[in-house]
Amino acid sequence: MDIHIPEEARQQPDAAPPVRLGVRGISKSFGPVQALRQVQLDLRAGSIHALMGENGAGKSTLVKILAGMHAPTAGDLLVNGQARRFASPRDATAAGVAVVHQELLLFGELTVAENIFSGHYPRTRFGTVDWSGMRRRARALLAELDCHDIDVDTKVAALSVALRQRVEIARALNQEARVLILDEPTAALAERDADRLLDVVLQLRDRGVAILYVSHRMNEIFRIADEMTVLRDGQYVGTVEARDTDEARLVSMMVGRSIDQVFPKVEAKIGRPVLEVDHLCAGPLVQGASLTVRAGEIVGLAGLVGSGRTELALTLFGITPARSGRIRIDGAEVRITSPRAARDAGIAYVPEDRGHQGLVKSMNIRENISMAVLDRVSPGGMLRRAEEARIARDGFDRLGVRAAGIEQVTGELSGGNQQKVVIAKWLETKPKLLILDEPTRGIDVGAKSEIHRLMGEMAQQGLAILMISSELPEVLAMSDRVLVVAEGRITAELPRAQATPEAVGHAMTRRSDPGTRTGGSQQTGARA
Amino acid sequence: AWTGGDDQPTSPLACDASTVAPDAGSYNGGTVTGAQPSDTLRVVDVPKLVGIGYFNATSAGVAEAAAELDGVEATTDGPAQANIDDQITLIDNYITSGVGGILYAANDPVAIAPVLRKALEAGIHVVGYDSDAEPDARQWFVNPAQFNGVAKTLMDELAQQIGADGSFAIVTSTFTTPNQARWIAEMDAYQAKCYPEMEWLETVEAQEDNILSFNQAMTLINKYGEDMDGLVGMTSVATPAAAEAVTQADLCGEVSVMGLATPNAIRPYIKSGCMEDAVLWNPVDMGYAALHVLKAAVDGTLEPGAAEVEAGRLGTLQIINGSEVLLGAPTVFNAENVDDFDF
Amino acid sequence: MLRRHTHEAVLALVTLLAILVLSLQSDQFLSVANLLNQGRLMTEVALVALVMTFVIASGGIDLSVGSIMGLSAILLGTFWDGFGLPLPLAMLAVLVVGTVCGLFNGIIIVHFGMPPLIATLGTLALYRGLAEGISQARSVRGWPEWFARLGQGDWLGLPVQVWILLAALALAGAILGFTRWGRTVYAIGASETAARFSGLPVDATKLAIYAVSGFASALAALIFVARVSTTRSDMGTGLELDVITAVVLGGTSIFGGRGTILGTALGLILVQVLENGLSLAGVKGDGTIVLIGVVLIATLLVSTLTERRARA
Amino acid sequence: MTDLSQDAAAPRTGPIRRILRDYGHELLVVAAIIALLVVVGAINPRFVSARNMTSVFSGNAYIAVAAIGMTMIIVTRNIDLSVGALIGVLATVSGTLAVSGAPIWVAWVAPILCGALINAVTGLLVAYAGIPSIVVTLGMMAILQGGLISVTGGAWISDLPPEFLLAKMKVMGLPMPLVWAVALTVLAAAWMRLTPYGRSLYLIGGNAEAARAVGIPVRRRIVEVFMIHGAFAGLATLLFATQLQVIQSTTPPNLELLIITAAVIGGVSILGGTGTVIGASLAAVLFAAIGSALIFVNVSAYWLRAFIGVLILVTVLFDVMRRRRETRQKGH
Ligand SMILES: Nc1ncnc2c1ncn2[C@@H]1O[C@H](COP(=O)(O)OP(=O)(O)OP(=O)(O)O)[C@@H](O)[C@H]1O
Ligand SMILES: Nc1ncnc2c1ncn2[C@@H]1O[C@H](COP(=O)(O)OP(=O)(O)OP(=O)(O)O)[C@@H](O)[C@H]1O
Ligand SMILES: [Mg+2]
Ligand SMILES: [Mg+2]
Repeated sequence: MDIHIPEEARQQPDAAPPVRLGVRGISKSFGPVQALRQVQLDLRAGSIHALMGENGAGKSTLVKILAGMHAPTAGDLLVNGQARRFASPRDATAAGVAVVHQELLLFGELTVAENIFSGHYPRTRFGTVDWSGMRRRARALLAELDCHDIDVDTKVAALSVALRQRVEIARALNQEARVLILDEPTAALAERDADRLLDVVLQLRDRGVAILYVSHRMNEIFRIADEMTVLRDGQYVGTVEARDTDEARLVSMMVGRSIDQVFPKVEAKIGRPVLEVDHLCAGPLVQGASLTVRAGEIVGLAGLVGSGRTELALTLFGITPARSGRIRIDGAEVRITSPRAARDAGIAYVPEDRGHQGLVKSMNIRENISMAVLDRVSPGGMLRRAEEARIARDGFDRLGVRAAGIEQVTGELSGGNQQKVVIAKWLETKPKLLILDEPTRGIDVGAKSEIHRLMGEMAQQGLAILMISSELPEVLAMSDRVLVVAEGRITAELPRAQATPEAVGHAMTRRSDPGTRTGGSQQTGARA
Repeated sequence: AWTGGDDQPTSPLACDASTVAPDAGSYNGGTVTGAQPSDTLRVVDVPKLVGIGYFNATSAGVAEAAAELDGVEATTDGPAQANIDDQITLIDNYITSGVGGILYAANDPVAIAPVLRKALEAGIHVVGYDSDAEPDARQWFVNPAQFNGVAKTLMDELAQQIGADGSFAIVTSTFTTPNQARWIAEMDAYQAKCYPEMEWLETVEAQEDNILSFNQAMTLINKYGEDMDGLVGMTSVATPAAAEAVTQADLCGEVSVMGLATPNAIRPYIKSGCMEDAVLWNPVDMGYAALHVLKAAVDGTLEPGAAEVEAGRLGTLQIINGSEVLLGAPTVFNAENVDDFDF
Repeated sequence: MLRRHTHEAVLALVTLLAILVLSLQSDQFLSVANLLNQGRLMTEVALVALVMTFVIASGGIDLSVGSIMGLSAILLGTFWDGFGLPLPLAMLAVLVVGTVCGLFNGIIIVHFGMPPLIATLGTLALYRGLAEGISQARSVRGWPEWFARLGQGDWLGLPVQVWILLAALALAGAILGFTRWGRTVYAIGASETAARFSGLPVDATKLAIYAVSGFASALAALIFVARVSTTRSDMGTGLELDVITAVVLGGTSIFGGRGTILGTALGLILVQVLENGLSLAGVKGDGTIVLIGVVLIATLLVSTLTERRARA
Repeated sequence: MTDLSQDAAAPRTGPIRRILRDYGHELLVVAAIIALLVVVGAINPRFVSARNMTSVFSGNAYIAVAAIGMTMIIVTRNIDLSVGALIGVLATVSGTLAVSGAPIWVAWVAPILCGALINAVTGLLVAYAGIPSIVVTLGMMAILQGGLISVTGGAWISDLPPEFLLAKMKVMGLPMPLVWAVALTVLAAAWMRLTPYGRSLYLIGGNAEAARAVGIPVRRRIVEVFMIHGAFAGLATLLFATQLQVIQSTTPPNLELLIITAAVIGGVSILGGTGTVIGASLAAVLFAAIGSALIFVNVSAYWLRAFIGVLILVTVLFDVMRRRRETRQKGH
């Protein structure tokens, strides 16, 4: 791999590894919000340090400080033992720090190759940008990441989230980093892809890179981390060695109490079919899907990234109306041509991209929760503020959103709380069918189990739930029935009892027929 | 072919030099009500737009007359672009501020009328110059030259240069500019009557923009080549630009340039021999006369029905068509006299 | 409240200050007659600016308003004088055409996905070109007395068009501030995708906004023709810049999602006060233009910095 | 990524597809110019005569040069409405110096420097005060336009020394404006394509936050781009103001719209992040060709603007469709 490895790191594999980057008493406030208080940790060469904490604990804020994007209000950074100030990301890069941010920072209109080398272009003899060299090296770098299906000349805007994630990682790897920081790099990845990324991270560790790894996925953390630091509400809680701790201890450090991590699935009475879909076709990725979801039932939709689950949901929700096929709600056929029509038919959709699709981030909680039922709170067109506030408060309380109040701007909320606002918004429409697309992506353990509990409650009240998730354990734990999607078709239907990881995993990768193979991978490789 | 003239009736003059004495007519201007006499007469001069040589010259004439007359203060303030609404708003504000007199050159004869009537009702004296408004919306109008007179002068000069069977094209400002449209209509009529063999190739628009005028003239030259004998500019911007185009195309002497222009702008081309002459009244005199007429109206020395008016160094000016003060015949600038003028 | 409306507060202060200073320069400035007259003069720009607030708050822009105004003026003449329609019918037809022009903008923006700035840059040229082509430089004059009153007369002591303006102001303020359509406009401006995913009628709302913008331009054309009693194909040239100046001065974010009718009204008043007051104080037109430019930048500077300080 | 693709070779875009994608818009404009030349040339051969071609290619050269700077501005997701007024001011500055007896090179360099300086103010207000560029430049437009008339009183500058008139000079038999426009376009295009600095403009326009994250000093660079744009406005002024013997103290109305339209028809996305200066220059040529062609084929000038409007809409529509197809082919 094209990564520069510091000489000393290789020479002393067994000695106490040197501290590459030290964090000493870092604090950061945004106006009245105190995001970090007196945080400290050490990143050592050849070691993986996990950073843990609930949503909004301040992990990304710390990452941004280490990246030079935010200036800390107080505290020091030590680079190889010397106190340094990162006035800009350039300083951080110069100090050998490379970062994969949580919110992908890519250039949609530019090619994959240029994205990977943006900011530090390879030069020709004349000092100009070496385009062909850049494309060659980009290809090599992606190959190192076991990522053979990205055309380095496509625009990043045409890639799926998972592939974009990979471009971002490739960019960080290419920077000859001594310190690599990854902020929830696997949040958008399916297990298989996440595994591959973890292998790469381990490889880098073995080559002496100091790594800071942020994730909500416990299994990953225990697989790779050497030590963990926990933050809670911006406070430094402590640092522990991986071999001295276990999940329960870590969770209680994070939330300040011990909780049941996986909410046991409650049994709900399964009733008549709410949604019946027959041979639905839309776009290239929904090719004759048929399925049924019943009242009180949670149906899990499993599949590889890019298999067409989201597209199926978007079709049911009217964003990409169906080309052919039939949709029935409560036995009556409906034509869904827009999200509005879907809502009126009783379908609610909690999208996977909450920042762009789920919320109007500059608006407050009240305005977001009432958004899908605006006509109800404005008979005759005039908004009834009191009614709106009442509805918003209901939803706010019911989902236990943690925020200053319903007037807080949603962009300021942590991921989990944002997700709750989106769910509250859609529950307000009193839907018959709730589609949840990656409902717990990037969400901390506490919030996750709360969302799982809510799903169980809603099912008990007779709601039909279709859940898309790339986290197999989540699918298996929550679903009454698992449907497996591959290349736009439902390839398997497994009742709860038969839905084992092996069975589902097998169905996910089963090839429908050899002819569609390359087509399928290309579709994943480049999509709007 | 559509030449860019307006569709109002024309009255071409005789082809020879015989002149008909213009008709004095009976007064058809408006009347001021409730004018307050005051020690100093504050006058605002509102040209079509500021920033072009022509209206700089009229404004200089106004200033000259103001210096000469006792108790008159005059300022020039006009829109940055020839925009009817800006001009109206400007005049409206001056009415409120209580000026004693308004001089204007209208961007649109009808659009400007309501605000001018309002001025008359507010006791403000109103005199137009260069481009008129509806007669009842002002007292007097200083007419630089009658439309048919300008048309005759231009066509006669042109015919003399390119021959009575020559062909020519015209560069004008816009087809909506009233004066230009009127001149073109009169030229068309006069040409049909006196030079039926001449060929009017086409008329193009070029705003009051000298680069555009230059480009349009160049394109006409390229399009017609040797088939075009003359280029006529209908604005003081277009004529020098046309001369420049002919110069750059190395066609001096082959394509004659004619038109309305200020002497300063065409001096280099007359000197280089690329242009023989251009026609214009003296805009300085026009501004000068306008303020004198206004002052006379204020002082009561110019009453409706008068046949002539005193205008300082210009002497006595004739009144025609009821309420128009005739500045005189247009001047032809050529190699002999071009150095005598500076505007 | 104040935190959410910093800009309006700053703007109100600037306006008051301007009024104070200018009233010291000229005694006619604060006279009732002058103020009413200013109301008359600002009506056309104001009508279009009210709707432009919706357009910009929804994240769009409409550069074609001036051209629609010109085309509407010309068509009024054509329908009435050329086709011999009764004037009320011709007026109605013009309002329909203006709305259709706006709707056309909306369609190419919504259904063909053209950026509003470019789409309306294109129709700016197109509609003006149609006005010029149809008019062939001819003006229609001689409007009946009752029609002229629309632009020049008074009703109950106020200029007729000021009544229309006040009604439009109340309506626009109520819709943007208190109805679900107003909320939809803000949501679209803040995040069109999220608005769509929330089941809001995004496309229909955008189409309606542009259509109403065309309607307002046509209405402004009727009033303008009545005021100046003639039609010209160059009517409304540069209107878009005056309108956008007032709207952004009023605090509407050019990126969408933010803006109030109150702000736009203050922006309109400030510009009009400056134009009129400075002129009365003896400042020439070009000096006034400079000052308006300075005030535009300075006001936004102060309000941006104030907000930034409040947040920090 | 998946088992499906592990062994598949990485998909590649062929060089021709790549050129079509990167320069598709420019090729479209070239095609439009050629089509126009062929059609109008067939109707009236004089249209394609050497002299008319010289006019077409050099008559709008100043717009091409100004559109280069405008393209850079738009690429960074900004806009400049004040460029027309700026050119007017710079022309007066340059002309005043030329007739005042200053050395000619001073009269030539001054507008370039002044343009950069004036735009530095705009850039500072945009980058550091955070006021949207459309608002700042709307204000600057008023200030420059009104200020110019206030200061000059509307007087024209005449009696320009002949050696000042750059646009009338020739280099190896070619008119200076043409040479400048081509040279500046090629230089600017190479700079934007081949230097990290040039690429940074695309990064800023594509995603300012990400650009900062990869170490680009975004604010400072925006000020610099405005200054570069101002310098190009100064260069455009030199071609614009030296074509004739006089300098008008007002700017042609709507010059800024013409320049922005050239940049847009040339393919720069108003949403930032894409577009090349070559397209903008070609679009300026296309305008000149259309203006000329209309006279040659006797289209009434009344319909000229309607025609340009349709042209803008059709070009952009074409572009929108092309982009849509491009992404759809890739699977959507
Ligand atoms: N630019 C900002 N302005 C104001 N507050 C901010 C800003 N960025 C972060 N915050 C606040 O700082 C706190 C920490 O946020 P941060 O993004 O670091 O959380 P996190 O630990 O990364 O959470 P998650 O697991 O959801 O990613 C939150 O309360 C957030 O609202
Ligand atoms: N028609 C559409 N409109 C808007 N966004 C879309 C549309 N189709 C897909 N997307 C978005 O594009 C991205 C494509 O990602 P992709 O579908 O490959 O990954 P995924 O969602 O993890 O996989 P899956 O399709 O199996 O759910 C998703 O984020 C999806 O929200
Ligand atoms: Mg985070
Ligand atoms: Mg998905």
